[in-house]
Amino acid sequence: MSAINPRALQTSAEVLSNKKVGAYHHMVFAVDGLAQNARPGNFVAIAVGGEASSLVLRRAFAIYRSSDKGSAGGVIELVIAPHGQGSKWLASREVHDHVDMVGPLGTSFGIPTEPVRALLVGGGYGSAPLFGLAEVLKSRGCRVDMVLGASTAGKIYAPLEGKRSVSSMTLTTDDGSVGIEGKVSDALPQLITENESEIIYSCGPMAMLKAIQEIADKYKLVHQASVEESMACGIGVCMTCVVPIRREDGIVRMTRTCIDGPVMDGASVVWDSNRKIPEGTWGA
Amino acid sequence: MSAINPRALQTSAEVLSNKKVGAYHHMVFAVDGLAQNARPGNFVAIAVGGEASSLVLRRAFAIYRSSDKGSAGGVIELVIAPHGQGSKWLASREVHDHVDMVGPLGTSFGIPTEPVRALLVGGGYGSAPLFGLAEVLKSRGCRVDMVLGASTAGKIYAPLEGKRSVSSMTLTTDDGSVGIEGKVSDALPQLITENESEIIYSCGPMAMLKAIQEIADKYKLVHQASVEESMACGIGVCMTCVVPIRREDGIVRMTRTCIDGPVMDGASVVWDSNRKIPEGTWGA
Amino acid sequence: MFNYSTKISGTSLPNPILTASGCAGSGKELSQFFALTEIGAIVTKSIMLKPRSGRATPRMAETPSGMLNSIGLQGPGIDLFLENDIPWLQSQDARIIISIAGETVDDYAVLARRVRALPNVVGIEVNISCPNVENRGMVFSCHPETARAAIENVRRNVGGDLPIIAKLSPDVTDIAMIAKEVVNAGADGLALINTVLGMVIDVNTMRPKLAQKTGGLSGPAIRPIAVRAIYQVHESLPKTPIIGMGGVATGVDALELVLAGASAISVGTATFGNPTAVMKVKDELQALLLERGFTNFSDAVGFAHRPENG
Amino acid sequence: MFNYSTKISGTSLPNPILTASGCAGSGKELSQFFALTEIGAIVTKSIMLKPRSGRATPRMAETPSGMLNSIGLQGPGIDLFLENDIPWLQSQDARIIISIAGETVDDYAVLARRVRALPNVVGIEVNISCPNVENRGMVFSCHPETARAAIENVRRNVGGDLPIIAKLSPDVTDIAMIAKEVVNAGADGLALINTVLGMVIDVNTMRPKLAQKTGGLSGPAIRPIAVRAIYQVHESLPKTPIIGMGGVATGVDALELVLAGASAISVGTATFGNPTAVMKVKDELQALLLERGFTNFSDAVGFAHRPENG
Ligand SMILES: Cc1cc2nc3c(=O)[nH]c(=O)nc-3n(C[C@H](O)[C@H](O)[C@H](O)COP(=O)(O)OP(=O)(O)OC[C@H]3O[C@@H](n4cnc5c(N)ncnc54)[C@H](O)[C@@H]3O)c2cc1C
Ligand SMILES: Cc1cc2nc3c(=O)[nH]c(=O)nc-3n(C[C@H](O)[C@H](O)[C@H](O)COP(=O)(O)OP(=O)(O)OC[C@H]3O[C@@H](n4cnc5c(N)ncnc54)[C@H](O)[C@@H]3O)c2cc1C
Ligand SMILES: Cc1cc2nc3c(=O)[nH]c(=O)nc-3n(C[C@H](O)[C@H](O)[C@H](O)COP(=O)(O)O)c2cc1C
Ligand SMILES: Cc1cc2nc3c(=O)[nH]c(=O)nc-3n(C[C@H](O)[C@H](O)[C@H](O)COP(=O)(O)O)c2cc1C
Ligand code: FES
Ligand code: FES
Repeated sequence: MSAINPRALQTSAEVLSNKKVGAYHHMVFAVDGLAQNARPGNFVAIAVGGEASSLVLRRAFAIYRSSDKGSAGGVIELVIAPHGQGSKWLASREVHDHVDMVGPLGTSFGIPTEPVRALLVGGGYGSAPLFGLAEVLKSRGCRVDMVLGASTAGKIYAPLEGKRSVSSMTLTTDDGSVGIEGKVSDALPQLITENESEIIYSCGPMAMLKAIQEIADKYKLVHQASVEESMACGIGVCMTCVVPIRREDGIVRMTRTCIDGPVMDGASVVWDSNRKIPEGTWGA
Repeated sequence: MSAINPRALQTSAEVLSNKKVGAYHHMVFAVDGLAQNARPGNFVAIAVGGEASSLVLRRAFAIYRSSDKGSAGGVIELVIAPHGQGSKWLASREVHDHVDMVGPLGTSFGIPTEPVRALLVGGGYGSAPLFGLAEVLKSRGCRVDMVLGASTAGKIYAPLEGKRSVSSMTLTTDDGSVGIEGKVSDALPQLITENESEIIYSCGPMAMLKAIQEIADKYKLVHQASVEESMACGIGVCMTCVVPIRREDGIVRMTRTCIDGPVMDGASVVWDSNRKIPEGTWGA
Repeated sequence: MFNYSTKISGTSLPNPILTASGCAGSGKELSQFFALTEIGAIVTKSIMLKPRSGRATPRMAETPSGMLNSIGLQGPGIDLFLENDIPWLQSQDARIIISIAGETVDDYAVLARRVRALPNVVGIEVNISCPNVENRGMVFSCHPETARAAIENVRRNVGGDLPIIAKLSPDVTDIAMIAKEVVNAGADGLALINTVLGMVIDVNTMRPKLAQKTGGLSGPAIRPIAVRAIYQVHESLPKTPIIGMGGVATGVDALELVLAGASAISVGTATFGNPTAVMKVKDELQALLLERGFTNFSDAVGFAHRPENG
Repeated sequence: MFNYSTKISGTSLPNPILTASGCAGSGKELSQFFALTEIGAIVTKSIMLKPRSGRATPRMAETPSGMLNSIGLQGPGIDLFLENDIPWLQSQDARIIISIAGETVDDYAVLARRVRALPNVVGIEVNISCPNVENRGMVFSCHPETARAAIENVRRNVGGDLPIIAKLSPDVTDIAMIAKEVVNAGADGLALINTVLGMVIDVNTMRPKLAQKTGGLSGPAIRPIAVRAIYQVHESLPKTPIIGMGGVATGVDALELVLAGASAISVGTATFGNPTAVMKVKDELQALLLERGFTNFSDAVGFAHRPENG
């Protein structure tokens, strides 16, 4: 067994349910053994478009929840934002349809060995992997506060059952249609102070993650960020999904977010590298 | 209104029914006004593969039956052989799905002004347009004999209700699984003699049509053949679907089978022209 | 008010959406689906001196997101074309760009003289992406000398007002160099791109699927090649108007080519999949430009070339 | 008994299915999905002298039936590559074809010396479809002189047994001419084709989508171009083994390239869509060949070239 993608399986996953929730589709798949090794932060890669598809690349989706118990065998749940051709195709699959799925892939959120006070920050569908994380953290005795942001109310994914594991839930929207009007990052300083947060876990658009890192730096907090770069393969063979990461040896290397991510140490990421390469960066 | 494609409309056709019949799918579509001008021999051109399709060309299908009365409004029936990606996609459409359809297209079978003794010859799904033709001929007082051939029994499309309009029905199969063992052309001479046929109408693979033309020549019969050339557009703009036709001025011209066909005077076709151009042929 | 008009050298068109040569029949076939006056112009199939049978069938093969064709310029020849096709288009009030194609450098001169002064003809597209029978069938536009010679022959025979548009093949090492060559030879504009040379093998007969073996690849598959060619050529010749084409089926596709530098868009293969594709592209492109705040189509031409902080 | 083995000059492989350079990571990534010994050989990403960051992101754009990439040969450089990647592949018993890429003609000589005598290395693929920094970034294989010079430099440094395979760009006017040039310069085989230069413009930012502007087009969209290039080159150099690639995702696709003249098949982009694509191609191709009555894979190579009545 390889050291890379060690737990990944390829399976024909059956759609068990597909429900519209706000702007998103909550989908449940029967995946056999694939669920078994899934940890919060991992993702799956799905082939889209069907038999005669012109879409040749897989699409990555964060695992919202997974379970390998229950009568349906292994089950994976995803939250899909119908956006372009691939996600729209996926969101329009019906119960009993099958899709080709590879997973679990990528790194997972690091779980502290001791109980800590964790702040979970999600943007849009970026909340998806945070609920599974919250459950694990809570089961380890952590305090979990969550803040979710989006442009508008319908784009906040925060199902009731997901809220069970959090001590507090704050919402922000750009248009003020629910919660605080503004960005999640606007809400962070006060939340960090009030909840005495010790670690930030985040998932969402790169601009949001960068803003969070600046706050984490200021408050000297560890920040585990789940980044989202365009991925062609999801399994580490194409080198399209890289971000510049300052490694322990001090050298910045273009690093695959599908293998060494999506969950990365926010402090190691050279943010704001879109369309440029930081000076002195090396290959992988 | 143009002189070319004068009756063609483009519509989003709804699947009303899709039933497997032997090797084929019998499909019914609600097509509004498109059915109104359909005559036996016409075809429709359908976009295949859905939103993210890699299949950029339409597929042509002979109209099996059409009706513009009834509660469903205009209705078109097709007989689909699931063969490659396009036809398989179409055959797997479900009730209420929509497909983009253009039609009716092409020439139709010429109907004699006086009652004649007609022999209708179909190969495989080539029988589809013949049943509508048989009804029209019968309503004009013609005697209609039909012979249908295929490689094997399951590939003969001859529904019970279609047989109403024919005086005799002969089947041939290459493997002898139903009817006479052999090709339709083997059965023709005897049928022509017995039924005193005066005109042949045919639809099927090019090799079959060619063999029928030889028999028609021998018995000095008019032969209206519905040919099947690869079509990219179905509306006369691409010039891919041509066959060499000897026109009245004696000059052979590469002639579009989607506009001047699919029903053509068999005697005017320069058969056996696959992969070569007859000497002295002109453009259109 | 949105100004959708565009200029190809001396010619103004009410909108920039055209048919692609060889993909709109004689015009009659499409006129059942929309009025030809609705589009900027109809580009005719490439017409040659003599009637031509074209290539043997099979002449086409579908490919992933594209198709191969080897029609081989089937057509009635210039005489019958001027007798039948052009008068009909004129009777429809269509704006016409005549595409001409030669077998020899001289053919281009003769054809140019025949088409240079006809009502409703607003441009000549010179298809030099076709085989030169005097030189081992090598494609005119693949070599600077023959590309130049063909265009010079047209230029010598056509006065100043009627734009001469050279249509280039992408099957070259350096398309910007060929573009410069033909502009120096007198072309007022460029048409980019013709089809890409390809082949499909039929795995059942185990021979090339097309009777002619090779054919021209068109459709969405080649769009990235078209965008690149247009971008490169617009970069080196920013003042030369370009008719862009290659895999345009939607307004988004057209916008890509316009941003890369196309002043007009020809829709080819998409018409085979959808008889009203040209109208769809016209409507969608206008809506996209409006959404992006453009009030003049021409402001969007080459907009992707603006400086990083522009 | 079906004989699936193939020969690339001096090297015999148990089957003709390979990965494509730059599309299989270091091998480790795929070994989770199948044993690397199952395929003919693994072709490594093109390795250069020094560590290289590659290009800025975005580095990729999906296109109809294809994708653009501008990875820009990101890699650890030859030292770390020989220290880490190669020993791991050797430990797996994988057959290895090392792909090398230079920035200068001299780089090729240096790289050739570093890789010419390594256990399990069964061939050198010389990627000359990359920019020559000494000559305005022009691609080596787009010009006969630089293509020849790079291959000569490898030939001078590699003994007779290890096949030298020149990988060519399709972005040229005459690929058969370039192929002859590099074979005359000492290449034992050819790899056809590298990606086709393309561009995508993001209609939201209204700029080229890739940070690098242009990128290489790969995937099924370019398969007809690959088949044509392989057919043309096999026709003019029937004895030179060709590693064919370009849009192969199924056994049918592979069969097309084999019939056109490929002695081996690299699977690239298809692996991104399906981690087990190489195995799928291997199994399907074998089944198709058996169905068609072939008992030796090698009899199918170039079979589409047989005379009309053959
Ligand atoms: C690690 C990871 C986790 C993700 N999790 C989710 C999730 O839980 N739910 C969800 O709805 N989506 C998620 N995405 C985004 C998803 O993979 C698709 O990119 C998105 O659905 C758009 O694809 P499309 O085909 O609809 O759009 P298109 O615009 O047609 O996509 C074209 C190409 O661009 C890429 N692309 C487009 N947008 C993005 C984006 N925002 N990020 C990365 N690549 C992009 C696509 O992957 C595709 O290759 C995730 C992406 C990554 C990398
Ligand atoms: C006038 C006409 C009438 C037709 N009527 C029927 C009908 O009633 N029922 C039916 O099942 N099919 C009919 N066909 C064939 C049909 O149009 C498709 O060609 C066939 O379904 C195969 O398409 P595919 O996508 O499944 O196969 P693919 O092999 O994937 O097709 C690839 C390309 O080749 C062309 N092609 C493949 N086989 C044929 C063929 N036999 N004839 C012409 N072009 C071909 C396709 O149109 C397509 O462009 C008719 C064709 C024509 C021209
Ligand atoms: C069937 C067919 C016939 C064509 N005939 C011509 C022609 O006669 N003259 C010409 O200049 N280009 C011809 N072309 C090329 C198109 O005009 C166009 O340049 C090319 O197809 C790319 O555009 P598209 O992808 O929109 O089709 C033809 C293309 C096709 C598909
Ligand atoms: C992401 C990516 C990276 C590539 N890197 C290399 C490389 O390092 N060296 C090389 O010779 N070719 C490289 N190629 C080209 C492929 O090896 C192959 O020639 C091309 O992609 C066509 O095959 P395909 O359509 O199967 O991908 C790369 C292609 C892709 C898509
Ligand atoms: S997505 Fe291919 S290497 Fe990460
Ligand atoms: S199918 Fe296009 S002209 Fe007949």
